[in-house]
Amino acid sequence: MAVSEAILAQVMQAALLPALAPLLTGIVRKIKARLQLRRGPSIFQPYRELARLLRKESVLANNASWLFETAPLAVLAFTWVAACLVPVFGPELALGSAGDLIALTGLLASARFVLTLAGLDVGTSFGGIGSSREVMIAAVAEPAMLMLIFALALIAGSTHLSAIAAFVESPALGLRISLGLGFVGLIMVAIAENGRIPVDNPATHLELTMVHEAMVLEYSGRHLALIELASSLNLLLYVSLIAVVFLPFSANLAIDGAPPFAVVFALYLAKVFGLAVLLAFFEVSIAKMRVFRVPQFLGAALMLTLLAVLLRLVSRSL
Amino acid sequence: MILDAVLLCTAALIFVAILAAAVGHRAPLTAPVYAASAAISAVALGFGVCTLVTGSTGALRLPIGLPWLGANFRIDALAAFFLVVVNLGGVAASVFALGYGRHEDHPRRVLPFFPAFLAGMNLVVLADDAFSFLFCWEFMSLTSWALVVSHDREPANLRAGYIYLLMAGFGTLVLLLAFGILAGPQGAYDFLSMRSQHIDPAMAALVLVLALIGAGSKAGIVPLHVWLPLAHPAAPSHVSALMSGVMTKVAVYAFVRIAFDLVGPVDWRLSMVVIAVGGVTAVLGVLYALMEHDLKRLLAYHTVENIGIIFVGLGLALAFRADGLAAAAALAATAALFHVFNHSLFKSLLFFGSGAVLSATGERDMEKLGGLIHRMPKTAILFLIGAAAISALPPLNGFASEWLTFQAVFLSPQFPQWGLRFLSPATGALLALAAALAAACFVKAFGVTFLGRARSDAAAKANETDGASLTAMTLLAGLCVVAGLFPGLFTAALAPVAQQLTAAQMPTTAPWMPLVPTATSANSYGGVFLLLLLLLAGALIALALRLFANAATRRGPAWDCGYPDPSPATQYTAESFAQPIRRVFGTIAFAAREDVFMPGPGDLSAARIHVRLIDHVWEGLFAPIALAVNRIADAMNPLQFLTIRRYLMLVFLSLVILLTVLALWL
Amino acid sequence: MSSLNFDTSHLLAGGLVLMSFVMLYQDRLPSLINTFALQSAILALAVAWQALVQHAPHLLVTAVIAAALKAVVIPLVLRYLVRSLGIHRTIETVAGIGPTMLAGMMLVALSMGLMLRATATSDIFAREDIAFALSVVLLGLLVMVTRRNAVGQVIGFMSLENGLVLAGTGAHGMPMVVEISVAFSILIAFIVIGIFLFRIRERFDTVDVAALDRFRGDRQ
Amino acid sequence: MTLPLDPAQATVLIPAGTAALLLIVPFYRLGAAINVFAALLTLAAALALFVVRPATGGLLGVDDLNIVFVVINTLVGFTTSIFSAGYIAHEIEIGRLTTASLRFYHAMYQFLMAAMNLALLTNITGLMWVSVEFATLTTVLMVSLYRTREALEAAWKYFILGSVGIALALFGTILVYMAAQPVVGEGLPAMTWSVLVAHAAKFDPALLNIAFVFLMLGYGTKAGLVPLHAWLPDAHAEGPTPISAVLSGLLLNVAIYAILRFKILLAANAGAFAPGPLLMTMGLLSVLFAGFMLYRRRDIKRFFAYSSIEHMGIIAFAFGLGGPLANFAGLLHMAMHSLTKSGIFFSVGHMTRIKGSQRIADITGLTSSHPLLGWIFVASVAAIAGLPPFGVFTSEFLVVSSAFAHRPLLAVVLVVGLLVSLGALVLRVNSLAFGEPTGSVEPSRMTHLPMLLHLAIVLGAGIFLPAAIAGWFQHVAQMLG
Repeated sequence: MAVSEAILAQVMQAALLPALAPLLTGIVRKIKARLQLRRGPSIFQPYRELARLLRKESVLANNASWLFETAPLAVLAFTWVAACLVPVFGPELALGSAGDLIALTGLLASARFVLTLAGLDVGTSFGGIGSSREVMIAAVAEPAMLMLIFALALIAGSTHLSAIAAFVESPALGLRISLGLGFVGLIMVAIAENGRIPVDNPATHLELTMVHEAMVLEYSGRHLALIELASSLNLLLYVSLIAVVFLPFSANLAIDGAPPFAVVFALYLAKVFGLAVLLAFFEVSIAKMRVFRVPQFLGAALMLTLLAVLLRLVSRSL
Repeated sequence: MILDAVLLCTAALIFVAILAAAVGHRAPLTAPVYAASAAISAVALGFGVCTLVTGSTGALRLPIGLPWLGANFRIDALAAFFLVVVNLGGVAASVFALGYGRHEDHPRRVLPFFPAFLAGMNLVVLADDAFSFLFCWEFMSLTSWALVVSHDREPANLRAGYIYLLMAGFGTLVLLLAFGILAGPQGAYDFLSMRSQHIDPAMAALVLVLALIGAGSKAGIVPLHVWLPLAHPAAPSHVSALMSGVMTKVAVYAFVRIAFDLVGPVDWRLSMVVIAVGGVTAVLGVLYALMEHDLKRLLAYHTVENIGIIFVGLGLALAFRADGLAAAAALAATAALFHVFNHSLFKSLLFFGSGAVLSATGERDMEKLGGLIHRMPKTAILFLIGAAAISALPPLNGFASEWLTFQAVFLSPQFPQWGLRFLSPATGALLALAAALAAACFVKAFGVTFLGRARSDAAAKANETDGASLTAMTLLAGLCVVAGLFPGLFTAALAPVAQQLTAAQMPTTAPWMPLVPTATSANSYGGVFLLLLLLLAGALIALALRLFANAATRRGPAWDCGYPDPSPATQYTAESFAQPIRRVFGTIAFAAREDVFMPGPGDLSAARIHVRLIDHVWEGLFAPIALAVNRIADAMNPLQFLTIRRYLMLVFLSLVILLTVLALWL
Repeated sequence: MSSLNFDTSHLLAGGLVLMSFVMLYQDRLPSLINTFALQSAILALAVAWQALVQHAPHLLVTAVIAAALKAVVIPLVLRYLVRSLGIHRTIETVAGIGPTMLAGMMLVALSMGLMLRATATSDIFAREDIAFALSVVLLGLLVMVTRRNAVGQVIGFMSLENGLVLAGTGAHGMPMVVEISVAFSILIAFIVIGIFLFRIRERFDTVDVAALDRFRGDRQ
Repeated sequence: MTLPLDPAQATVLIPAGTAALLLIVPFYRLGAAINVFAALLTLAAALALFVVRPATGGLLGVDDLNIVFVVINTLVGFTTSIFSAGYIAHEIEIGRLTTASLRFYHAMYQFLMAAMNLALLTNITGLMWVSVEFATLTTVLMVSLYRTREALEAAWKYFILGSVGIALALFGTILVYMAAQPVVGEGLPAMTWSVLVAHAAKFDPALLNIAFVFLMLGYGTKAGLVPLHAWLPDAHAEGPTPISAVLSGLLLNVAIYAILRFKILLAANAGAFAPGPLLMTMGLLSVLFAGFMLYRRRDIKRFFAYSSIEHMGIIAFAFGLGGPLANFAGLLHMAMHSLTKSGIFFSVGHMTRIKGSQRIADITGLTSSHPLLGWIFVASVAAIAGLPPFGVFTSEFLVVSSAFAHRPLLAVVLVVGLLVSLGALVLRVNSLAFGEPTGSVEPSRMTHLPMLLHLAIVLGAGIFLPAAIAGWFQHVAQMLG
């Protein structure tokens, strides 16, 4: 693909992902509602909420520091840049060389770092609960994520998303048990990192259960809007990550050389929708677990990914 | 030429020390001494940098020390790099101390030893024979010990100094044994002949293990780390920064010098030992740090974690080198050394920050701090940079070096040996765990210390620290950012070192271009790109807000789900912040137990929670030794109080026994 | 002639060893002192004989010292001490007489076995003398470590020294024997004075742990 | 140049004459002054040995081995005499001593010097034995100087054990003569070092072996090697501090020196057994034993006495190990130890007189109350613990590293011993030099010069070892085999 197209793809993606993110959230909510035999709000409800929040004035606690004020912007920025690194529209990306999967994980970690600090800034007990639980979950989730990256790197021979995407699209890839394990592991990590059921419930404000919501409890107005956008963007990021790495079908409909952009885009939307349905099913069919069972949940993810790595090593050395 | 100049610098430092000791009681020398140390270290730093750049080497033999051996000094790429690390830390610490040292109430206990300590570290890096090396090594330990016990009125510091000096002596003797093997029966103590002679693999293995133990005991690898969290905080903060940020690196230098330079090729199995030790050290170190609520001890424990990361890198380098994978070895070695540099930056920065907090509030206990971001904004932001860097967050330097280490781990499929193939990914997982926990640890450190509401009057009344301290911290913070944005610059500077250690080097790119681990790899990381993207994104978001959002902001009481509580005691403390992680990991690592006392209905007494942690290393390794020594001492003591006749009996018996031996032997 | 020389010196040296055994046998102070005096007298004879045989007149000085000081003066002084300090007449021995004698036998066997083989090359007089001397030395030590009584130990030491003098004179033409024996006599004089000076009554090993608590300053 | 008497004789005769003189000098201040002056003269004579080395032969002989130790001996004798002047003056003030006993003390001091110098310089085995015996007698008298029950107790213990040791040494000396006599003929030559070493190869090895056992135990008792050490701690603890300094610094050296002399004989004789194992065993025993005994000591002088035992052990181990490196290290360690340890006893003297107690528990926080004294003490203990930049580090470095090259296991044992004693030393330094000062804080009126001098020399030797001294040591190391 020519450089110009790469840049184009990059810009398109940078613009489209934040625009689509609330939609995904809305879709998931809608499907969940339907599965629970409710009509549920329209899939565009998240956009309305964002608009409402932006209209409102923002209330800050008296002792909130500059860090508390700037945190939402930083979080969104980190998430956005991370999202830009996922090659959703074909393997080539202009910014590909800026960072690989590890950098992506690092950027998300930075976002979390800032957010957890913000949770502690006002000095309320809820912020503390949220932050401490969040870092605990991250402490288990990140190794799993890294093991997954490692498995992918072993298969594709690179930690670079473009390279991985290119490799999984190439016919050279046969059926790999490691990939299957990695797929499950990534889903579990994604659930944890986005605070979905069973790890966390984005729709509750019940003290004992909430993690993410407790951190952002003190936010309001435009700040809250940014954070909401960031979290839905985070969800979209993981979904498209799964889509790119594990659902590589775009290559098959390559008519001549590269598939036309529209087709790729439609295909991408289809994948995302499918995954949204999957997520909704999963969430309605399972109950939230106690906070201190989360490490076991993620530990299982870590084990799966580690197993993927080891099997990969074996199969390579055979 | 350069070597002579650097040696002159150390001589000047020693002279300053003597001067401070000689006339210290007449005039307050705080400012002059630290200014002089800063200047001299700056000069030495310059020489180190230009040696590293020009790649020149030099050797020198002074007619002191052992007459037939002399004191050999040599500067090569490796030495030059560590010279840079040492003197950079020296400059920063001296500048910081220009301000911080004024709060010292017994300056005469600190001033003479500080320059001597700097000189000692410089000399260790330059020494080129076993005698001078250990001489300077132990001199370094001795001076730092004097600094550790400088506040000798607190018994805790004395205990810390006691354990520290014992461990230092232990390490020195172990290294001495290693050098004894290397030197051989003829006592060829100079490194040159050590390199040239080839010892058999078994002996080489023994040397490597001894080096790991000896140097590791000073660097603080588990389980030899026990002295470190005691000694580092006991010293004045600028010295803590030097000990934690720089002296541990000198220990790393010792290991590198022996393992890569002197013993020659070593078996890959040994590299597995190094890697495993490094991984365990990393995770345990950060777990220890998470359990701490004394700010300086937390930092000291966290040094253990970074040492672990460094040793993982070094172990990988050894393994790759043993298997003849030069490029990969170069990558691993560069990663480790780059992390050495980075850690010396942000660990010094963080210790300076804790020192600033300490001098502003008189508190090291985080549970009595809080809200300092309002009182000490500059210190807060500098400390935040350090915290983010040490938590390996892009686009700062900690992430760059950990990224390289991970890249080295990802090359492990190239290993022909099964053990290494399985060990490396597992270690990678350990490193990831350590990184995540480190982030948690510094969210706690920064959040509890600087955010929230003040937990004590001292914290509420704290004032921003002085200019000199801020200058030093700003210098280091700036370097952290630069090293994060342009890692290529530093990996390029490390190329000669990697060449010397592994006979290969990383592909060098233009400093602003993304970093590429190996020539064949497609991976890359461009810190500066990421920063630009972040700035762009931030600007766009800010613009969007300006255009579409309601800019009005109202201040009010915290909402806190409708039940705001004015008392600072309701905030999350350091203990409680670490509680989930303690629940998850502590039960294995520390046999952590929480005893909760909940008063019954109608009982008005307060509920209590009592947390008990067990340091398995101390309980399992060091306490028994101390116990054994005491037992033996008790058992032997009666021999002091025998009767003369019994003593005569001893003489008589030994005579008879010896004669009998002779009679049978003749 | 030489056989006569040899037999005589052999006889005298053997006499010394015999006396040492008698000392081991003694369990009362006065008789112990007498035995020592007798041993010293025999020593004087042996030294004198050596002086005759080796044509070394200076050895006579040693002989005279031995005879005068150790055979006469010191025994008298010791008697006086025993009386004036009211020291018990009986001697506490660590082990019984029987085992001590047995140990003595072993020591003699040891020294003979050692010396006679070691000095196979040197001349016959020296061999005999040195072997006997060693046994006397060892027996003297044995007396020292088996007697709990101060005077008993002192006498053990002095008989040890008799053995040394015998060895010194036995070694042909050894210079400075006189000086050495004088120096040694001073040493012994000191010891005897020491008993008196330091008021050491029953034994000089009353050092028990309880006492240390009081004054050794190293236990409290 | 023709002197009335050559430096060697002067080194022996000056103190001997002074001793006689001092016996009749009534005023203790004058006595002290004469004492210092004579010691200075002796030192000058000893230093003159560097310039004019008298021909070996006759009663006295100077060679590379003893020249250094004579100089150290006279030097420490000189500094100690300075120290003892101030110390004794104070003892008079508080009435622990009478002027009469002082007269005696000074005379004995010089007499002791004469005896030790003779022991070092003489060329005759018998004469060496006589002088060692007289040294023993004098020190016994000086240990019992205070007439307290403890002092008498210690003196008596020292006396009895010392006498037995002396006796054994004499027997060994006679045996050596008997071994030599068939080869070099009767008379004085068979007792002369130079002759003995020349003909040692032809001696009867069996006799030499037995002789060495006796000499080892005899002089080893004087050197305080375990298990012959019993007299040493108490003698150090109960005598006057200057005498403790002389005992630790000099007399132990003389004993080791005697053993070395005979070791050279054995080394020169092919048939004789190697004394190495014996020396190493006793050495390691001493190191370990002393190391553990240090922990329970409450009396500061007894504490450092045990540390002396430990260092004698290190020295014995080094010589037992043999080889040029280890022997060199042993010789260096002897020199360094005597300087450092006597310096430590000086500072201990300062402390005990300031605090009026010898108990470690009664002395704390010296660096706060008496900075100069305190830091000198800390530095001296660092030196004795074998930390750079002091000379002991050099010797311990050589001992351990060469030991590990030859006998790894023994080296490990030695390292353990060193660590154990290091632990004890640091523990005590912590309580003595740091923390809150207790007790009297009056400034010390005695001079710090002797301590500083010793420390300076040890420091200098640690950094720069003059080639000449190193050369002598290396030559002797060769002879020691």
